[in-house]
Amino acid sequence: MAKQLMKGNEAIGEAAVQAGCRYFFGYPITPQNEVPEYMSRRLPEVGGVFLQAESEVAAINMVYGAAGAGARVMTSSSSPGISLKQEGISYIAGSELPCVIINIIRGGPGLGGIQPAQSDYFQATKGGGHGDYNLFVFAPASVQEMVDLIMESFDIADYYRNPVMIMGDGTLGQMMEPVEFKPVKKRDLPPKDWATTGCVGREHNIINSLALVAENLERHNWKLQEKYKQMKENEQRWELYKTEDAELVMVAYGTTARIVKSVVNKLREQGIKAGLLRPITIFPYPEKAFALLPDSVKAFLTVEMSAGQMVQDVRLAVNGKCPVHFCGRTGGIIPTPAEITKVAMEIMGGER
Amino acid sequence: MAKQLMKGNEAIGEAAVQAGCRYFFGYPITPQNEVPEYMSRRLPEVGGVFLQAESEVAAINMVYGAAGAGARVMTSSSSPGISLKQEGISYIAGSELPCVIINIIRGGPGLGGIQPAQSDYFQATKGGGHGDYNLFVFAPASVQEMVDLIMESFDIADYYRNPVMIMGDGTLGQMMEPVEFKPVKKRDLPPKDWATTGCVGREHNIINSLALVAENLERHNWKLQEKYKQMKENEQRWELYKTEDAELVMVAYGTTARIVKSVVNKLREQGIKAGLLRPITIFPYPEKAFALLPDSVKAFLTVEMSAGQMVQDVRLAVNGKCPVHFCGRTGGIIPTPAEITKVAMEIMGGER
Amino acid sequence: MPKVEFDRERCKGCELCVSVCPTKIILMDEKINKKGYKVATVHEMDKCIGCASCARTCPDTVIKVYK
Amino acid sequence: MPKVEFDRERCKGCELCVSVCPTKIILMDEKINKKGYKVATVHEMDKCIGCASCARTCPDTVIKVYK
Amino acid sequence: MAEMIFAGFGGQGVMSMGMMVAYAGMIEEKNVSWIPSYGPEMRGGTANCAVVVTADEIGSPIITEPDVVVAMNLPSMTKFEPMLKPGGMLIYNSSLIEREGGRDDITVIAVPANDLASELGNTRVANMIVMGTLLAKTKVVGIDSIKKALRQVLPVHRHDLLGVNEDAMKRGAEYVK
Amino acid sequence: MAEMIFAGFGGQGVMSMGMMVAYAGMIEEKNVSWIPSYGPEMRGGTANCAVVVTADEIGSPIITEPDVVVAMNLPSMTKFEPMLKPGGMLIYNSSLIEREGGRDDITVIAVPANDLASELGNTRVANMIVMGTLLAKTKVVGIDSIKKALRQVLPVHRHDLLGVNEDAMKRGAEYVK
Amino acid sequence: MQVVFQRPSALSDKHTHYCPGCTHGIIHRLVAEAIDELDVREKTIGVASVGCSVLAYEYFNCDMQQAAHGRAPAVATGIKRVHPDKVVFTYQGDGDLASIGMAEIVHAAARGEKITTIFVNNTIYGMTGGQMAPTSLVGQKTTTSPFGRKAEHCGYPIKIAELLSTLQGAVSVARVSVHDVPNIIKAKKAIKKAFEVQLSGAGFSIVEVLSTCPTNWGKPPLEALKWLKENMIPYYPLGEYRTPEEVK
Amino acid sequence: MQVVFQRPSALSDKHTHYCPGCTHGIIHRLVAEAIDELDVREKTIGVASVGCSVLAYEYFNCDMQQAAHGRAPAVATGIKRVHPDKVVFTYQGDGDLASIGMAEIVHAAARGEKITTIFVNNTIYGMTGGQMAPTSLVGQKTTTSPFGRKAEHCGYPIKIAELLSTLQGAVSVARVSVHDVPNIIKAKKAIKKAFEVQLSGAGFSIVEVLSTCPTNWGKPPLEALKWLKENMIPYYPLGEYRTPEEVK
Ligand SMILES: Cc1ncc(C[n+]2csc(CCOP(=O)(O)OP(=O)(O)O)c2C)c(N)n1
Ligand SMILES: Cc1ncc(C[n+]2csc(CCOP(=O)(O)OP(=O)(O)O)c2C)c(N)n1
Ligand code: SF4
Ligand code: SF4
Ligand code: SF4
Ligand code: SF4
Ligand code: SF4
Ligand code: SF4
Ligand SMILES: [Mg+2]
Ligand SMILES: [Mg+2]
Repeated sequence: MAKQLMKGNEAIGEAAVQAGCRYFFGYPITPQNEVPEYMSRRLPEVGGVFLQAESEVAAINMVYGAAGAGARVMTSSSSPGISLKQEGISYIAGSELPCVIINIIRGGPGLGGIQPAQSDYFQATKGGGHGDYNLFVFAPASVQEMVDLIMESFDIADYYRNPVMIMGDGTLGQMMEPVEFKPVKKRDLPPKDWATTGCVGREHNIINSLALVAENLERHNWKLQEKYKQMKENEQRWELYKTEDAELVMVAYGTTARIVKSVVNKLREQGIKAGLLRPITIFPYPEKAFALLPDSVKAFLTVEMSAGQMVQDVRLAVNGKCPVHFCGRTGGIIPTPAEITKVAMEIMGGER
Repeated sequence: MAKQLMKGNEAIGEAAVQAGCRYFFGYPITPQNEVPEYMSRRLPEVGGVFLQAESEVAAINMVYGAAGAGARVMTSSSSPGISLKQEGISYIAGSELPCVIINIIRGGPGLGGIQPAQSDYFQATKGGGHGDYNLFVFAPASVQEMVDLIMESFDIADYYRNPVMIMGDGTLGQMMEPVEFKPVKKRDLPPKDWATTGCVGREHNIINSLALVAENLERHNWKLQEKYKQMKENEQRWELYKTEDAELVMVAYGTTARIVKSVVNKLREQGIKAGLLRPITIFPYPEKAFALLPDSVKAFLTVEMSAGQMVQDVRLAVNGKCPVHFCGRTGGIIPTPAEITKVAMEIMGGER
Repeated sequence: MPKVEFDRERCKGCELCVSVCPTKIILMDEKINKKGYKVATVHEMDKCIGCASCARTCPDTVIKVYK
Repeated sequence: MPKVEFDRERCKGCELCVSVCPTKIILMDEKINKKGYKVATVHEMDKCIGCASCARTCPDTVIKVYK
Repeated sequence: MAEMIFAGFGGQGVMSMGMMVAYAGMIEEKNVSWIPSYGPEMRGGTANCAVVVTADEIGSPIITEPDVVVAMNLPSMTKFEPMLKPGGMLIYNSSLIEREGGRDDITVIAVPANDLASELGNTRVANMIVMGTLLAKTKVVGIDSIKKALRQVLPVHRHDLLGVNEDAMKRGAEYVK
Repeated sequence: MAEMIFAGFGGQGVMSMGMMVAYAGMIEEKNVSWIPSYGPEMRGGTANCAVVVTADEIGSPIITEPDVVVAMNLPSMTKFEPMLKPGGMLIYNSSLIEREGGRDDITVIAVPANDLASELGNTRVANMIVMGTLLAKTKVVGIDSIKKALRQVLPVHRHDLLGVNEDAMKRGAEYVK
Repeated sequence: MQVVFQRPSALSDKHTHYCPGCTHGIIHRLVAEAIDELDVREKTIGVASVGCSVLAYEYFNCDMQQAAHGRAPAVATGIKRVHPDKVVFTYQGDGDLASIGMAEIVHAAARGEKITTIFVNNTIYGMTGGQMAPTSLVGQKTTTSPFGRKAEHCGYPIKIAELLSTLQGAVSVARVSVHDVPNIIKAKKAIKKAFEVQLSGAGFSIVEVLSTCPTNWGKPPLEALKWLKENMIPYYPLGEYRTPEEVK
Repeated sequence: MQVVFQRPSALSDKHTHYCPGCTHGIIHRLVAEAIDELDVREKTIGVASVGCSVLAYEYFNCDMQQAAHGRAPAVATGIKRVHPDKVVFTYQGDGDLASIGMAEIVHAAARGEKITTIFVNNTIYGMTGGQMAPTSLVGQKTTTSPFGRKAEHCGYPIKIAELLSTLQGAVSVARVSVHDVPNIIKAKKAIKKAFEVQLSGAGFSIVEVLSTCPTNWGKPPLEALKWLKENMIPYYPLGEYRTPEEVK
């Protein structure tokens, strides 16, 4: 298929439809409104259902119901709305239901603002809801990558029976870039024989996260943990850019990573051997990538549109081997190449 | 005042009342129901108001309103209910409103179970809601300590204009122990001249977390971060137990810490130099305590009623200096002294 | 002849069936079941008219009615 | 004599006031204000009857009425 | 130091039994803790609580190897007898439990609590019968402290029941003399 | 590589101007990106978008030092002129902006867009006037590509407007010849 | 000899965890009977809510989902939109439906969602130990209204059937009781009819069933039935509030 | 010469961010006039909701709190319980109140919370760019009902005044419009009365105000007023639905 110029949010919708998503439940919130709007036009065309829920809480619980009924289903929101969905997300994870959740992050906390941010990293990766669970979380850096990852996400969700979150930011959602919808390699998926589809000729199926006997709940939890372990083993993804001889490795994801890429080139022009480690999955966190870095690395610099969240995962991965620095902007401000370059130069030049 | 035998949940209520809390908005959920029940009897006696909200979402927003109106106010819930409050908590933190939030944790994820757990650690300390914010989080280990910390919490909340969370687990909420209500040292508190009390003879006050201009929202965020930095500098609390010559430092908080304390003694009987580092604040995390540990320390063992959450903060604090091990039970199971002892022996005996 | 059958171990001794039996033939047995409840039982089965009032009222589907 | 005063910079050129003026004396000025809107204005002020219909309808409290 | 578990059907008064022991311990200025199981057995089913009474600081209030188990019904005995510390004591309600086999490294005491209570004309005091037995056999707390505790636990308008309760304890103690 | 910012009042058509340039770039098989500001200025106020068109891979789609700024009103010029790369180009709508002072290390082009549009009898094509100027002065994309882009951006039932739009571009180009 | 009454096949043979004499058990059976009579067990998907009936997923012998507290109507909506040809019902308590779940039930009704709701109103939070519900009667003592519910402090009990009847999409709304055999029979009819309405595709149907909570009311089961009859029915009048004819 | 009409003192002199001709501005002024006339500005605490009126906290010149989307009634409840002697109001849109905030408004009304709600019904989500609201009319095109709202798919628009009127605690319920001068005058009276009801301590009061959204309806301001009059009023009849007398 030819390339199309598409808004990130609309590309999300189209990618989902092409991946077989036929149900969308959502609630408007800036800066992701084009996702539900696109779905409201597009899903009827393919015999699917778009329903605007009365709230984010209702939306995520509709997703629970539809996913439990065996459908490919998606919801989308932005920061405050994702916070409201936390109970439902914990239920979906606990009941092992596959679905795709989009968070087009805006500045927080509270009502905050509507400019792009990455300050929901902790919420997405450490579990904003209660209990021990994890989402599978992708953090694309371009509209094209977002499309590719979403098309894969539905398979991943079904494969692991786990919710997949796509973490974008306002910029990714609002920007237009040319995109192509290429079919993705399909995984071997188990049949959804657990879904509530009517118990014709079989025992009744139950979708549930309750286990009143602690021993049973623990068993269930270890099973979930085992699944997360498998994800860590098999699904870590990242991009390494000019790290072969790097002395300073910058770590950044999403929109920020694109800015950092320009910074890497700028720094190299100035004789500083900089490289970029760009996590594509943020859960599972690409720890393996750190093991691939050369011995030349003297320091890390994490750049985020937050007050410092992913930097903790970088520190955990580096485990004290080098200093890990941080440079972040918050509240909807996108860090400029100039300021990042300055911080990087200070690190490489001075004692800092 | 003489000691009284009191259930943890009721002691929470009484401590709050004695600390000047006059408003409580909550919604029933096991295992914390005795908190609202106690408040419904007790608050009218002191001219306060108990109101059962229609939901946890409503409850936290009533807390927002009351806190914004200048009152000392508390809410209480357990894991799924706390998840529902995440948007509201982010608003409260963003609007810098003082209040006290109790989470008597039960097993998750989803509906999970009603047995004690510590699996909401990430949610409490890394921000379960959206945006960059932090709660001040206490993790008491006994009913008496819970009472003492709650009495202080209202002052801390007012001092920093920040929500304070008390993280307990089902055991702490349900158990009875003798308690004494001792007046706490009062802090010098600024007047609440920002509260919405009617604008007689002054400009109108506004309680708000919105800042549409990104520059303003960022400024606000750095201000919040500065506050969290101050908490880190001034408020870290912990208990060290037999760590002076310890080779194995076990790290545990809350109910688990009490079990680990017995384990320390058991291990010492068997010739293993074990000690306990018990965080009392989990945000700010007591990193300073790690600096106080002797050089004799060869390994850490984190024990939690979770699949491994605080262990990340331990790793961050240790920063690669020694191995950090983990031993956890989930879903409502309380780890037994015997199994912890076994893990500890393995660590100290073998290559593990 | 109508007849009722009680599944002893399901019974929780609530006595609702007792109250609705038009012939007043349901009694509570003094011996408790495994759950610890006294259970409902009928001694004069021949008086049963098979009206199923007891079964309709029983919250625990203890009672099966034959006619 | 009744009179109305327009706060030019508040006006958004919505023309609601124009539609309600019983004497039809409100017109839209071709010159835009700083916000980029054409603004409402009255030329034949002597025809104003001070009814305040315009002010009551104006969503932007642009208009002050004297009598 | 005494670590005790009280268990039985909901309604048999095991929770208040444990609570009274904890109160009494506090009256004797010991350190005490009481933890209910508030498990899935909430509706009907069984209930139990864990009580620690000790002169020392209480480490873990959670009991994994009790010194004493009081079992008021069969499921409770089945569940908790195996946990008893070697040399520990099992007191069971022989009115409802037929004991066959079981451990031999513990002291086992049978009390027909319901029968003795019926004899006293009040089946609801079966728990206080067992309380009497417990106090007679273990001395974790003194009988006077329990009597004081009773006065605190019972609301004032129920103090007319103090007598029957004390009688029941006496009967439970006598039975094992 | 061209990094451009288009800015003006909401309603002046700056967003679609940027979008058309991006489309045209794509038609020319260049890499392109378009980012709207979707800021607090949503209701009324000003709007702007950032467009990158380049033969190379796009690093950061966020523009901090534009090569070209198109300013349709005063607030836009005030905001974006200072960001221009030294040697960059400012095209401004002189019908609405009275420029006094400003940078001298940039190329400055004044187009009385509203006036020229009025002359053409359609004030709504002021943006296409400026588009003509832009294409004449920078060649970021070819005029033919823009014409194709127009056909894609405008819904079919609006294709009757193609003519006026093309005329407007011509006028804008001529004006600065 | 023939069996004239036995457990319906849509009810599993699991022993329920309900307290002795709790009418949740009766209502379960009535729902199962309706499913049996309409012969839709194999195409029914039920949604259990959070409340004493949380384990309903084990008791109903059809496909089941367990929903978060108050969200059963949203979950049911998700299911029904995926399987418009299936029968979808929710089983919810008064805390679940009338308190935390108010938005979800109103919107499911307003949307005319083609699902059936069994609403068990026992004027209290049974599961969590007897706290006040939005349906608790004025004066009723609960663990969070220890001095009796005061209207001045927390308003008047909400009449769900009446409230939902203002919505055009709620095509079938009835209130019934299970305090005696004749009413049990009527309740069964109403429940069956609600399912029939769903099968007809007309819209949302709900049956509010007045129920007891002997445990938290502190009353023996029989007295509880009496209390229901004497106190609840006068405030919550029984009857059909909306029927499909009416809306056509 | 005397000033006979000017900006009320309860309105700050900030320029609003509303679109040209949006009637939010009129409604703001009416609320401020009522506050002025009752002379309660210094004892009034307003709650701004999330919607186009989110910045109301800058426009009303009294103490203000900004509430999370839909939760204004809960926030107002928190305030009122702390300051029972103050005047507390919420200002909410139809997405805010009738969609996400349904539970909070119903419960505030049911509790008879002594607050006043100004409910601005413009049948659309203005702030977020024109999505369907629960109050969007059947057939109405919005960005999420691009082919027009279909009742079969998402039900019938919710009539909030009628719905809340079933609650005993909602002592004063009215629906008004601001599409012409006579109606603006009536709307003002209703708003003032709602505040008076609050001052009397009788219970919850709400005024539903039919309002326009020229931008998202895609209509010039004047046409928008006409559309309101011709399409909204027939479905949303104006009038007093409950008055304090009635409830006594
Ligand atoms: C989000 C959330 N809040 C609260 C609870 C606790 N909870 C469980 S059941 C229940 C109330 C149930 O009452 P009702 O719906 O009336 O059902 P009943 O038990 O009376 O049948 C509550 C509040 C929960 N599980 N989840
Ligand atoms: C939790 C949450 N969900 C969604 C939003 C996005 N949002 C902002 S305003 C709005 C709708 C406003 O519509 P309405 O209440 O009708 O007000 P109007 O703008 O029409 O005046 C929405 C959905 C939000 N800010 N927070
Ligand atoms: S069937 Fe009728 S007569 Fe027979 S036992 Fe039951 S209620 Fe009594
Ligand atoms: S109604 Fe059922 S459970 Fe109750 S006593 Fe009778 S048989 Fe037993
Ligand atoms: S006051 Fe009346 S007459 Fe005068 S301008 Fe206004 S509307 Fe026209
Ligand atoms: S109504 Fe007000 S804003 Fe609109 S044109 Fe008239 S003066 Fe200007
Ligand atoms: S607590 Fe009440 S509602 Fe729940 S099972 Fe027991 S009697 Fe029934
Ligand atoms: S979007 Fe609509 S409601 Fe919002 S300010 Fe503009 S016209 Fe008014
Ligand atoms: Mg109930
Ligand atoms: Mg609206």
